[in-house]
Amino acid sequence: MDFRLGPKADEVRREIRTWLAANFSEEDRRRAHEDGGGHDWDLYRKLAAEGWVSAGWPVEMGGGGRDPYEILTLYWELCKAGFPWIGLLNNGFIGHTLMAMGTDHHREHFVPRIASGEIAFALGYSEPGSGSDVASCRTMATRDGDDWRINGQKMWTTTGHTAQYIFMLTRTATLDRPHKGLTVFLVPTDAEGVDVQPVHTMGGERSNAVYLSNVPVSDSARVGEVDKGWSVVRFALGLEQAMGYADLQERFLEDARRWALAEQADGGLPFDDPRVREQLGQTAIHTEVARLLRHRSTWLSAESRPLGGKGAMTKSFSGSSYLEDAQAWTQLVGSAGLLAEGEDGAVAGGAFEEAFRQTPVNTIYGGTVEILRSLVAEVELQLPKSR
Amino acid sequence: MDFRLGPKADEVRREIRTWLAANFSEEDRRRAHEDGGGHDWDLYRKLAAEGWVSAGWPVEMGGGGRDPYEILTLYWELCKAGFPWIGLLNNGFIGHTLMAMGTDHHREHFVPRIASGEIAFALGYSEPGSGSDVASCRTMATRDGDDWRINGQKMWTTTGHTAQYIFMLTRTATLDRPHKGLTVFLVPTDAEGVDVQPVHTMGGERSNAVYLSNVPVSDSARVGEVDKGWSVVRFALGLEQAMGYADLQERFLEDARRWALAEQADGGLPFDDPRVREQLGQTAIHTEVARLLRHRSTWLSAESRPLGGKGAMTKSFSGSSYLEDAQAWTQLVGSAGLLAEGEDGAVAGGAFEEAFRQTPVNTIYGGTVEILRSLVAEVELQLPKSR
Amino acid sequence: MDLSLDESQQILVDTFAELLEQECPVSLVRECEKTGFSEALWSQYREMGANVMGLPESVDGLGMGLLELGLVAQRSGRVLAPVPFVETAVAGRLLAAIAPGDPLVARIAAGEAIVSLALPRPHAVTGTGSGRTGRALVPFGAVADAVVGIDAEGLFVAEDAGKRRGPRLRDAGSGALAWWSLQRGEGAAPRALATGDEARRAMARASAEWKLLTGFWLVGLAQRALEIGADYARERIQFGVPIGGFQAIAHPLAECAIRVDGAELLAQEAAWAEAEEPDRFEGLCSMAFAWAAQTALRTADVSLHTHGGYGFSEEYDIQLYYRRAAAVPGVAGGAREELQRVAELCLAPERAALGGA
Amino acid sequence: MDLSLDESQQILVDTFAELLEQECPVSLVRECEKTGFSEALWSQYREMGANVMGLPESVDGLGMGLLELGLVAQRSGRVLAPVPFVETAVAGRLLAAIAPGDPLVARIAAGEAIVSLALPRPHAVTGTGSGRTGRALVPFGAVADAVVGIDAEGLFVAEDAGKRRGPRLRDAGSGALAWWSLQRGEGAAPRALATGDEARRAMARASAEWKLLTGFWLVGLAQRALEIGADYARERIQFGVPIGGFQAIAHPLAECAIRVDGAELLAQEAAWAEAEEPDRFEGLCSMAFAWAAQTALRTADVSLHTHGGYGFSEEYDIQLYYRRAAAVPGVAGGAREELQRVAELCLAPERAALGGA
Repeated sequence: MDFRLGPKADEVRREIRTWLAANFSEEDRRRAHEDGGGHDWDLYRKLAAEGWVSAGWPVEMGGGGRDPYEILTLYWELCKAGFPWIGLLNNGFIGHTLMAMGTDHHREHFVPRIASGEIAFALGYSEPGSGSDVASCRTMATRDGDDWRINGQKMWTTTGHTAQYIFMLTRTATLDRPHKGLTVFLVPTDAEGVDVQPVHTMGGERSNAVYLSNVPVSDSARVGEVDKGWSVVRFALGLEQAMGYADLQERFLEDARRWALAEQADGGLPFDDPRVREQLGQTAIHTEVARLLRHRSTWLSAESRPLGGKGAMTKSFSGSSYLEDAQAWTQLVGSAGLLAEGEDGAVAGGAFEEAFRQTPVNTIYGGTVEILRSLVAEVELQLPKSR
Repeated sequence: MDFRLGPKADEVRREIRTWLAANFSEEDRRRAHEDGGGHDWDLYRKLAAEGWVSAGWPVEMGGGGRDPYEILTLYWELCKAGFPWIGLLNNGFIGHTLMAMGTDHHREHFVPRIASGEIAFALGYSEPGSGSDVASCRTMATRDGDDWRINGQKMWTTTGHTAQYIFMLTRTATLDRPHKGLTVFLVPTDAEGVDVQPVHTMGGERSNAVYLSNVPVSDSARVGEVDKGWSVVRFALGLEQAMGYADLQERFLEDARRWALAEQADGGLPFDDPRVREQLGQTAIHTEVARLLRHRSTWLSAESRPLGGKGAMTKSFSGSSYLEDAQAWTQLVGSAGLLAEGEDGAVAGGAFEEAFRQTPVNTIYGGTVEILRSLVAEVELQLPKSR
Repeated sequence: MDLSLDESQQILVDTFAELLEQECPVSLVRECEKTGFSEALWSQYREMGANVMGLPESVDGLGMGLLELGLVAQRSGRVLAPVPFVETAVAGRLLAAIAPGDPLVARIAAGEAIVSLALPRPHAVTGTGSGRTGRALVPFGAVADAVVGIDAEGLFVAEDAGKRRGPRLRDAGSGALAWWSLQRGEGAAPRALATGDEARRAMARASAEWKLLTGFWLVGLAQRALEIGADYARERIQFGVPIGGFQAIAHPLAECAIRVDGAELLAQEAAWAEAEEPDRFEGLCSMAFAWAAQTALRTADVSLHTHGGYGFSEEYDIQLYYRRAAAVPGVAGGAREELQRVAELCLAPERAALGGA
Repeated sequence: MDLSLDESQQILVDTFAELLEQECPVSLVRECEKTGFSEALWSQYREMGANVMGLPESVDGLGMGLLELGLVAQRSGRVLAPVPFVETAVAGRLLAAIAPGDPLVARIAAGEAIVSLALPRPHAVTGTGSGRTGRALVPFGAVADAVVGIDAEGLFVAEDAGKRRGPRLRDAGSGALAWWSLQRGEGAAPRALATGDEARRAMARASAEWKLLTGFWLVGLAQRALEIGADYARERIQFGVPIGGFQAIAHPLAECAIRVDGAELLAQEAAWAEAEEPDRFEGLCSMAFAWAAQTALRTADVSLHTHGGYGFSEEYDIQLYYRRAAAVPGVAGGAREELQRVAELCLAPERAALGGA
């Protein structure tokens, strides 16, 4: 066995850390944090100029041909550093999907422009009435000559206000068989009838609701066959799975550790309290397990082995253990631990307070833990579909 | 508001403690503990001679007319003392049920003999294929002239080997509507074709499986109408609910406290470790909440107010919090805490070890926590029937 | 045994329920997110006599008991009312008991002063208690005119808010939290109230009362959070059915319903014990506070999670409850720190240093 | 990165799987409930060379690495094999490294001696470590011929089992647990092996290896407990459907499946780190042990609960797993005590006293 990501990944870690040190200042970090939109065009284009946006795509498609361990490391370091990387992540998913399932037009017209940092995509799966039950999508795409008109509403379209396109699931046939009759389009955000409204969250992120009123979309913007959109979305969702938040957990652990080993006002170390040590030990284990599960997903993907329920395992474990830790720390550290970053007396740079507000969503988006546990039960334990 | 059980209950507590001190020796306790059968005829008959068996029945039925707080106190003290009280408990349920739903024959032939300590009843609801789904009962009662023949198998018939009768749920019509076609009989354990086999448990209890092969039962032993047995069983189960294990939790807390405040081999007190204090604090709260929920059930019953889902709440909370505490202590105290009572070096009289083995069943029998939570969700939160 | 409220208690509850439905819509709570305090609502509370409810009749108060005060706190918690009802009640009772002639008593009675407390030893780990560093995190400290504290010299009340009071702090959502400097050498000298055992006993008592009333407040929070979650679970359709029909949604909500009932009973028992089982009073207050804090966080978390992504959105109300469920009890050190007090007060009172709670 | 076993490792696993299917049916485990040890099975293990697997080739051992030893321990844990494989492997490696000429090394190699360890500082709360009271709870102590221990004077091995060995103790089910008296003044004098830092380093190392291999053992236990539960959930019908179709049954099992996978990866990583990331080795062993202990208990509990009342019945196998899931790790102080070591070794190694683990 070999638990190393390997020398190429180590090299990426060095490169990206060097790049971040030179191009991503503490002020940039704070601005990204306050903005919460997850994407910054200036920073993003600098990253694209270095080839990082398309780093994981095949060389023959103009990508960097980096292996999955290198991409894991790229994402890990950007995320830990607080870089606004959601746009990068989405564009990675969409680029892969267009290369695998798109038309020549998509590959020629969109893929190079993603790689160069010219354009970005947001994801448009969720709707007000369609969350866990993605296939219950009600946003309608109807024929308009050779082209289409879209009407409906999308929800949780993060980066929708900065991206030029939304990778959007729509319904093109009736609802009686939910997984049939879905079609995916690349919808321009500057098209007539598109209205992007901010949705602010408890965790400080800014997402969007997107209202679609008779939006004209060309048939060339269609991805995959008409009424066969479910397989396109499954492919893109599969890429999104299997990651989890081990990078954020690692940063949280480092913050908690630093605080626990620093002298307090009364001269004591929090680390000397066995409850603090117990919680640190538990957090360290959760972080290591989340990291290992993510590495395993990456390894399976690098080896082209079937992922089974193991992507769902990664996200389910990471999301729920991070939330559990954040709440346990919150209940242990009291008021000072709940002061926000920058407030007089805040401990650990506000890490406990921020994790408390941010972690609940990790058990929700990209598939709730309930959906993921049902999947694990069915795929890994061969239990019946659980209701 | 008044949180006291009242002077009559206080008097019962004094009486029963005095009685236990005189009649229930440490050797009796140990014998009952090793036997695990939950019933001891000698001790039981002494209790009956003092009128305790029928203490909670109405005076006009020959009972003691004690109020629910007095009966709660009686049970509480017997249980905490380690008295083998399952027979008493069952007979209380069955006596009430026969008085409410039985025939004159039952009231004349059985009730006084229960009160005098002459006979005892075991409960026969569960079957190998019928646990949470009580109504899926498959033990058949078929007509034999005016009387009946019973064939099938019962499971978890605790005290079935010492009781003269089993209060037994049978099927008298086809299975297509599970809650219809059930009938209850009082089946003598010495009848031809009854075979009682021991079932030993991890917790040290001895229960029974009962095999019924063409067992003749008189129609006069039928309780309630033919095919209307479900309501009879619901009545008896309702009496069983709403108790929980707060008495056992209180004893466990006292054992843990005594250990934590006693000097160890190295001269230290476990209490000086904040983890021990945290766990003691949590156990104390769980115990108090379990006690309050049980007192509330008792108060509702004393006031003839509707119980709603509050009986289910009592048992669900008590069973799951007691198990949670037992496992948390087990993980904290290490090996010495897992030595059984009487072993060299055992701590807290083996209380941690015993609770570890005994508590899982409290989340199962008399209604699993899953069944109870579904009930609470439906009745108290008006949620749909949960699948 | 009687677990029902009497008629006057029920009237009190109904009165406040009605007031708060009118005067404390969730929009008010949102408006006050940046200050944690509504002067307008507090003025409504004062009109209802809320500031004098806890004061004895001898100083023109209404002389209500802790159960009555708790019922008002519970209704306040349901709607997250941004007012220092609990602090004023507890500080008022403390002052009236130990220094009935202190000018602050009259000012509280007249509705002219907000008085809060610097809780002693709120946290062993992060050391934010007044005794350690000369300053303390004070609930509603950002709007308080005076703060009662304790140090090695004894119990005192510090005014001179202009010098001592820090700005309102941003945290997960506890209200108008602020640091108060309680150094004796700074600003106007604090007024001594008591010394030695008398001081420690008075502060232990006040601390227990604050925890009890805050426990009631958190029970109210949890009850409302549960309703919000159950309502959503009945209405939200996924996979063609209300999500409340899925055990993964229904069972956690049911478990919360059980714990919330337990938390309410425990707070009521503690309030009742003041007069009826005084030896258990402080221990029960500690239990009631710790359990209410655990239950409020768990319930708000389960309810938030029931909402899926919407729970996370600022537009939905449940996130207001979730944040306060952790932040409000944090002021006294949080749920886990309180378990230490439970163990000491309930299981080894001889080891619990007098006044240390 | 390569997370697969190589061919020889797979053969080792298959070989032991086959042996144990034949030689360690659950009926054997039941027969040994009163002794915690099967001489017959241990003799089969010896025939497979299990007693020399961990010894270096220089002393006629097979020189296998910790991963290989872990794989055997994992298969053993699956079937709850009542044999001192882990103890013998760890004690043998310790002795061969520090005192290769000690006669016990040859006796282990010849299959003539069972050697176990008195783990240092197994519990801060209940004080059962050898350093404190002159006696220690020793895993498989009831059948051990010798025990390696450490005290203020250094590392030693105590034989004279007739005088030092207590009777097999009844506990929740850890095996042949017994007290060993390790007073130097009693019986034949223990043989000194090392002193000072060398002694502490050797014992810390052995302790880490014991935890790692026991972690593998518990991973095996958890994997089998999960299978038993999932099998039951697929087969058991209530309300007309398999109970595995209820989320309240399926989701906890799924959550266990995830944790068990994590526990296996963590144990494998720790074994791999011995050679490849030696600075992280002891910390990872501690993590692997703590997480395996937590996971084994949770999984056995969920599986037992899945069985309803039958899980509780002695006739069903799952209760055998449940009891050992707590008892086996208890010997080293239990899961929560180990979290202290994790914090020290992984996050503040400079504060972890050398050899204190």
